[in-house]
Amino acid sequence: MIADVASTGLIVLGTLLTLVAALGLVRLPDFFARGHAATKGATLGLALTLSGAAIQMSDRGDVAKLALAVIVQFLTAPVASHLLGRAAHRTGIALSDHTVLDELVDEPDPTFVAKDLK
Amino acid sequence: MNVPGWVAVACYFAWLAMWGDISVPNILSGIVAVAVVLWVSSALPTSAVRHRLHPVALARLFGHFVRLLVLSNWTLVKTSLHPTPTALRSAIVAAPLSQRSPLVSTIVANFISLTPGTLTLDVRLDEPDDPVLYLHVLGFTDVEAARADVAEVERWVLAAVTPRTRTDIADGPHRATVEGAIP
Amino acid sequence: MRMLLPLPVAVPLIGMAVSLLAVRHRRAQRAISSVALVITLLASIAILVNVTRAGTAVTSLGGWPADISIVLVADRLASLMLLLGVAMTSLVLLFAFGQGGTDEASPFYHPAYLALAAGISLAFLSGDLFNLFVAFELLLMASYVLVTLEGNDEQIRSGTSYVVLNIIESVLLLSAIGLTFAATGTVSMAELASRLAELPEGLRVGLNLLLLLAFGMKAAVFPLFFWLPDSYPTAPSPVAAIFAGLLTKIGVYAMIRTETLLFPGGQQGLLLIVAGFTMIVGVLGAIAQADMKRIISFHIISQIGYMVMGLAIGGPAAIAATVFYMLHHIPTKTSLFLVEGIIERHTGTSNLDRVSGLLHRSGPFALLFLIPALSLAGIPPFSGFVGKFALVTAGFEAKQWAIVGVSLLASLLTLVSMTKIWVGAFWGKAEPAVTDGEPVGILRSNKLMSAATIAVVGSSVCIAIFAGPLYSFCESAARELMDPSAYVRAVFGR
Amino acid sequence: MNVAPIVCIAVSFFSASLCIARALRGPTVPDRAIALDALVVVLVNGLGIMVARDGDGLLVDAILVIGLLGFVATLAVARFTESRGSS
Amino acid sequence: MSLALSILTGLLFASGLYLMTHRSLTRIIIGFGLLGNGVNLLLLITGGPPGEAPILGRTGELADSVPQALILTSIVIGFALVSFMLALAWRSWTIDGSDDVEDDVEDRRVARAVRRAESDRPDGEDVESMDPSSPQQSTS
Amino acid sequence: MLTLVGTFFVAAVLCAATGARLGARVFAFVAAPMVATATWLALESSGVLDGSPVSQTFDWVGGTGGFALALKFRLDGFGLLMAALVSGIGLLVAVYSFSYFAEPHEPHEPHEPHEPDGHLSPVREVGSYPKINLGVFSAALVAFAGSMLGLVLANDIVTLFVFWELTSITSFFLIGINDHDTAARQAALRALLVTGGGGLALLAGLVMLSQQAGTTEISGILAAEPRGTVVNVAIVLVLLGALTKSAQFPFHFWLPGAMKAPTPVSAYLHSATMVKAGIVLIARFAPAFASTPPWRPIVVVCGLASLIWGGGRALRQTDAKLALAHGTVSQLGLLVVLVGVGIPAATYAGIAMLLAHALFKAPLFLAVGVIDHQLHTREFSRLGGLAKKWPLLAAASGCAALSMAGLPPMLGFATKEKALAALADSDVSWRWLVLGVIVVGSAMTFAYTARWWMLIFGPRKHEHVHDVATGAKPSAAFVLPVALLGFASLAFGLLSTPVGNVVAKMAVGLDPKAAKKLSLWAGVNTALILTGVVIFGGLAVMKFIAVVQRRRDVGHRIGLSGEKAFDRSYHGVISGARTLTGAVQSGSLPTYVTVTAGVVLAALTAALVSGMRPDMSGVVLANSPAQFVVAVLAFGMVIGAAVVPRRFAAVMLLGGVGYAMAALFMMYGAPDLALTQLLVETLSIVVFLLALRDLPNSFAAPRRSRSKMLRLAVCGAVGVGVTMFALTAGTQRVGQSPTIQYEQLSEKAAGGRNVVNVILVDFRGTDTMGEITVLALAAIGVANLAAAVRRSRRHQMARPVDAFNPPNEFRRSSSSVILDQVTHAVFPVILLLSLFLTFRGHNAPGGGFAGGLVVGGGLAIRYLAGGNAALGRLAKVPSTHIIGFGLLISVATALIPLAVGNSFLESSIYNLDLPVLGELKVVSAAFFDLGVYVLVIGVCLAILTQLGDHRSAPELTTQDAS
Ligand code: NA
Ligand code: NA
Repeated sequence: MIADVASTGLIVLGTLLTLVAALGLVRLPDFFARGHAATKGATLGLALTLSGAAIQMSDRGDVAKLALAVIVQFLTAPVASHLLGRAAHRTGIALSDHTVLDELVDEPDPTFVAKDLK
Repeated sequence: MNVPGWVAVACYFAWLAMWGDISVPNILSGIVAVAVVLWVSSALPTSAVRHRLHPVALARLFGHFVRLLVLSNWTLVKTSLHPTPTALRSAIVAAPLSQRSPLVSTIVANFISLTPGTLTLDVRLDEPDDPVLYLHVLGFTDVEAARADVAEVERWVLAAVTPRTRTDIADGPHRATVEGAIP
Repeated sequence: MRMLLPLPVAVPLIGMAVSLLAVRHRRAQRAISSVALVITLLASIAILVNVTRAGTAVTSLGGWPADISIVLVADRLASLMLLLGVAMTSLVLLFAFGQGGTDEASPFYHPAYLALAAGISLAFLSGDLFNLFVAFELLLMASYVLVTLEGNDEQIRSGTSYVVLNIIESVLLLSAIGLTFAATGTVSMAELASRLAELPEGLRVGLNLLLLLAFGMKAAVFPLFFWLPDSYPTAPSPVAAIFAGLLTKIGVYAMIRTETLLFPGGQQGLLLIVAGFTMIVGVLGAIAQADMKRIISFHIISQIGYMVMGLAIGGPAAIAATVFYMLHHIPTKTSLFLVEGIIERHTGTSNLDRVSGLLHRSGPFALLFLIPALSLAGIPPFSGFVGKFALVTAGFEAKQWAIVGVSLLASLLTLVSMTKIWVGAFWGKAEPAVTDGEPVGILRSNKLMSAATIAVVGSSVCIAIFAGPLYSFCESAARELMDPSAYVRAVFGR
Repeated sequence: MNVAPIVCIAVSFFSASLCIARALRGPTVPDRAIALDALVVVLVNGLGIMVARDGDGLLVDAILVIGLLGFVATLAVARFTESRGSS
Repeated sequence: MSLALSILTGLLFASGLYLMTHRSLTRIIIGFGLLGNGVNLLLLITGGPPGEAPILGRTGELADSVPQALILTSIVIGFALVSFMLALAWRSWTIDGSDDVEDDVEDRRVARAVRRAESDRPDGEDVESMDPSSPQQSTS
Repeated sequence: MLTLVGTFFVAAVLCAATGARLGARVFAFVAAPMVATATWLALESSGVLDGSPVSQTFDWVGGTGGFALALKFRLDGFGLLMAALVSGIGLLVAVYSFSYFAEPHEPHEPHEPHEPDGHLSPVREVGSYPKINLGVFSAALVAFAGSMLGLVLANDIVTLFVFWELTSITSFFLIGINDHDTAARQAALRALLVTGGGGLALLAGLVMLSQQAGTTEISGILAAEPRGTVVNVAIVLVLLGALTKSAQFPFHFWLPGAMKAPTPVSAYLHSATMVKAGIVLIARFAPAFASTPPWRPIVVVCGLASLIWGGGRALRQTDAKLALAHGTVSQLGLLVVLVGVGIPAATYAGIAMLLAHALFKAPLFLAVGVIDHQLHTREFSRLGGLAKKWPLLAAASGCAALSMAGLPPMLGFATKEKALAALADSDVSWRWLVLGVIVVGSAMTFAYTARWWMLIFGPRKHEHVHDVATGAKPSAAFVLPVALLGFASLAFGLLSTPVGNVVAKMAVGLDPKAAKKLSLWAGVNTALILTGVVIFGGLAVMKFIAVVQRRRDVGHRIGLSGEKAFDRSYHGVISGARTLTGAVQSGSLPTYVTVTAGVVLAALTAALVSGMRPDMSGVVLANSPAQFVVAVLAFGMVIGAAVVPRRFAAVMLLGGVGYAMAALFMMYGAPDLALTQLLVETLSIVVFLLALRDLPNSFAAPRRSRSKMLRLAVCGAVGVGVTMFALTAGTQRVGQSPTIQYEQLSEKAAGGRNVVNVILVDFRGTDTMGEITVLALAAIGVANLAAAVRRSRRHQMARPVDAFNPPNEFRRSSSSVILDQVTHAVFPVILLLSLFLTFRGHNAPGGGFAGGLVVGGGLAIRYLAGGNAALGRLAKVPSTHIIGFGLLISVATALIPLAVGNSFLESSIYNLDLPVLGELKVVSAAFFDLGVYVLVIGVCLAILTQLGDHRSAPELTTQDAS
């Protein structure tokens, strides 16, 4: 019973966090800000939901697989945002008006021409 | 096989975990499967840098991680639901690193991405430049604070995962092939 | 037969696998292809002999009961087509060896060719509608690789059209099969024979039309033939030859199965119209061309019209005529493409404006063109005459005056376009001039190519000579086709 | 107890539609890519809810597979966007 | 039968086919991707009602396993076709810097010959040109 | 008889084979079968003439199912006459040809460049004929003779048609034998198409007649005398065949053109034999069918028109051979009227005249050939005075000419008398009109014959004629055939009574009432008076010939009209074909796809019209709310993918649709599908981006948007139709799916709990075998195209090659430390998972496909991390070997059961009781799945390495074409 409650709580929390991530995706002003939302919210949200699910599982293998899935999510989510962010920066995607500082200098490339990236 | 032993052990447990029970066929097939997997993986290029793990420091690192992850999500909830100009104030900061170990830097980078208000954009370890981590800061206040955050995380990680080869600024990973060459 | 029936499918696939392992050794690949096809050929002969002696042969794959597994069914039509298909594939391979360039252009010629052979065999033998789809995909995918074998500008452009249109055809076929399963709960053709009849009229018509549409596209009937004349001419000659001889006939074969087994007599009126337009539009297309490959490519369409005509007329006589027409058309058409391949190799072009006077280079070679050309035009005493005469007779018997008139007109127009090739390429001053020294006899310059071509032309001639026994075989095949219950009995043993 | 999963799934659908909205709106390739990445996460989240509801291990494999490979698409977009930007 | 999925199937067919009527090979391939999904969905929804996964030992009404097997085959074949067509598009791009499918050269020649004949020879009584080997017939 | 006909074709093969070596001696092979035939005819003649025909049947296609083809021959009196003509004249022509082609005229430059020829130039170059290919020529000639023999002996519609068409074909080669001559080629083509087309009409007519009569035997058809509308149509068709073959107005135009052929051909085919085929047919059919409505009007009008037109044209010719050719048209017209009118006496006269015509026309042609051969001209203006120079030739020609003009004591006279008398004595009402025309025609015949002989042999009119002086005297052997035939006209004329009796026995074969008599002197009767009128008229024509010739050449214009009409229709067909083909085969893929979609729409509409209606009681809005929501989301993404004008965006939206599909599969109870779909979709996105990475992001603006609405409408309608169809088919199932049996058998008999997987590797394993082969083919297709790209790169290093910049080859900074590290961590897990899924698949979702695709995903990650370099040694393994190995495992697993007497793909379950492991169940189908796993890995590796980083991709080609 406690397990059920804990499980449900975790799942509800996780689902709400993914909702927050999705909201951030829509509401935040530039790509990088959205990246924050997608990476952090989605990762923790998923971790919580899967943990909630793991509580419900009777099969040890399933629990192990869910745990593995959470670990993998922690490993891969930041990679995705890192690569997308770097690509976005390199291809000259506009930063929001709230941006006050940009210390990242992409390597000078004389042939660089930003293609249409939309 | 150019694979650290703990990787093999991890793989073996992963195999058993997938099947979900520890039976004789699974135990035996696990040996074969892990051998095959590591053999195939060893056909791929791997890093030459070896590391030593410190369990206690690892646990502490994990604690920091969970704490900051929850915190970061709380910040995110606030920002997403109520995006004020202050919360949206952004910057891209170059934070210097103190070592060139790819593994350590990766852990730092992922940590940074999941902690409040920061997102790793790039890590550059190549010589001759100094190693540096670029991060995007949401809810930006000042540059030094951001750099300090990165330095702190790097300290935690280095305590848990120590490169066995010299990977400091003076000596890059590409030359570091001799084990235990830390001065 | 349990042993024999899977071999024409499995042996080329084994060959393909080994050929892929030998991808860097062309001679080994040649040996593998030869061995695989010879074994396949022997198996096909054995199957035909068995079927002729003991009637329809069936094996259910996997050893499961026939109603839940895929069955291979060799009735007379299937085993005849199988043997023809494998024989042509083998002879054309010989031609390709002689021509050289084709398997030198890509190490994937042999694997793809063997896959094509397996697909063709499976398409003829399969007694399962979905498996037939898989067979189609198999041979189509192999054909995609083969039409773009050299990857040059021309092949890519025409290959793209070919691929796109055939993919649409595949989607249609799969949809039709899916809907058939939805309506009947089975994809076994024997099972379908009874279940489809229970369906309400509208649904049955819809399924019938969709299947005919998909197979008709494969067979290149009007108005779905666009892909053919644009793609075959750019393919390497040995590839084009096997496509021309076989692939469209597989579509016709499937149409025959649809109209005899699944929906007996389903859409004859429609098919009659389609047949007429296919004949005329195809042959007019041929007349409009200035390139030999394109002329004979358009002829394929026109001749498909004849086969559809027999199917549309229906009844044992017309079906027998169609089967015989297919039997005649496969080697005859193949040989024309092979002849064209020799011309192209010898002169470097297939354009009628640039080639002429071949008769003066080699009389026997001219004969190699003339026999299949006249045969396709329905000139006696060649095999095409027998086929056309049988169709015309059946048409008259069924009082289908219009289609007979159209078919005779198409015949005359075929003669027009064949004489166009003859006059353009074989008569006149020998051009282009042979550049390197002595004018070598066309046939002597490449013995392997010539031998293959002669063998194919020879088989076409043999069909005329042995038209008697062959035709009675076709009549037996047609009688089998007209009796779907026999098919069902053979499959289920009840 | 039965309400929670249904509500969660409904919320997940709302999240998914938000992701799809971003994917449709863009405006840049990375924007769409991150939206798609998030969509995959929402999908896995939904699977997690279903797993918990049914106590059924059938979907766990799918979760692991998507977890391992779901970011491949994002990865690919990122790499190719970068390569195009710098030609 | 699910009406929503039936309509989605129709939409996949319509949009897939529509994209395939374009010149750009990329669009064609995307169209085929949609069409392929449409066929798979068609097979799924018409093949039987939803149910439990057809794995023995599970409770409840199992879904029909046959359409699933057929769809699985179809998915894999679709992947094969998409891969090959993408390679075609790539090759096409390396030839002329575009993935557009150009009109067939010979077909255009025939069509041009018609137009030229109409303008050149108002009253075609040219006995010579009955001979196919004469240059009159050439359509270059 | 078949053997006899066959010998001609054997001779043809010999001729073709040896013609080049033997030269003119090859005509021995032509002569041999003629001699054989003549001998055989002589042996058979007495019996046949006594009224017992010889028959022979050879079954070609047996008649078990109703359809039969037989070669049936019958030698009756009429056949005897025709066969005698074919072989007799053939023999003489062969002898003649030997001299014609061999004698003095060796080509100056043997087989060297062929100068453009001057059509019918007044003076030809010496030796232009000897350049022709004697092998082909003699082969065609003897093959023609055999065909003609078969034709005249045919007693079956098939037999008749076979030889009918063969004579057309062989004639085509003979007319076009001088194929460097454009005019000759055209003439050959015209002749072939006119007679060949007529042949097809004949075929249709004959088949219709035979079906009405219930027999294919000609004698049977004639005996049955069927009547009715079908028969009337058939008769028109048959006559069309006959009149085209016999060059009757309005199809006469091919015959003068056929004079492009060497003279022996003109003499043999185009006067004595082939053109008589139509006469033969009309003669055979007239007794039975002359009373049908269409017969007489057609036969009489065409015959008389030809008679007059031919005569008029002959008078105007300046070329001796053409004059004869036009004369042939004219005389054939008369023959058509006589044998076709259906009056026994006229039939008799016609047959006699047929003999007479063969006897006088052939020598006249041959004589022209001699002159042409010796003097290199046939122009009247350059000839004259040859009577003194070559008196034998002049005398023989004179006899033939007299016969042609219908003067006594020649056979021509007797037969013409008989003809006039037959018509005059008949009781048909329009006989005088016909007779009048015949008289006019005969007068013209008289005139042109006289003119012909006088201009050649008579006194010279032009003093500048020097050619005559230079010509060498023809050899005796050369003139012999002319003389024999010419004097035969005289001899037969003198012996006209006995000859007439023989002819009577021959005519009985056609019509028992046609047994009449022939004589030089039948007393003063109408016919004799008419002959007088003819002679007088002829002289008058000669008198005023100059006047006639000065007038506008109406005949020429009329005559040309047929040719023009033919050429016009030929051009019409060609340009029509081009217009049609240009419109239908537009070459535009969008058009093709739209048309195809239109046809699909038509099919769906037809189904709806014939009552396809869904049973809406079984339809719900959605199976679950979740399904509905996913469907709506997918809907949005589909629309997005279809309209978004950017490549990457479209690809990503397509991916989104794919994921939605996976979700739908999952909800529907298809976890295997969902898993596979997810993996495939993921890999597809990678492949999409790999292939399209260099293409501009925006699609090019559509070139023409006029058709956009149409295309949208058609495709949209198809979508609606598919929805309707799905609802109908999905709600009206009539049978049961075998899934129930599968569920029962899956674990018990096949050893697996995952029914879908068991179906894939066992129940329907053949599908899977085909499908993995398709996958393998796709991979090698990709590799093949990649090799083509590499080849072209190496050759032309221009744009867009320079612009090409694969992701892993640019600056080092593009590599990512983070990605590298994560990849290292994740990859082994991916491999383990793949093995797990593969082996677990028989019992739970997974299997070889899913496993292999998981590895593919892992490889993609590694590839994306660092290109082929990151694949390390794996990228060096030829992926084709992996594919081949996988395929080998699968197919071998399927084949092995055959060796132990089981079925293909039959799987076995081994329950092993091993010491440590305990009880272990091994299903042989697992090996099949293992093969699938290996193959799929190879395919993914191939696509990644070949499509991705093509510069460092392993070279799979044995050698690159350079
Ligand atoms: Na030419
Ligand atoms: Na292109």
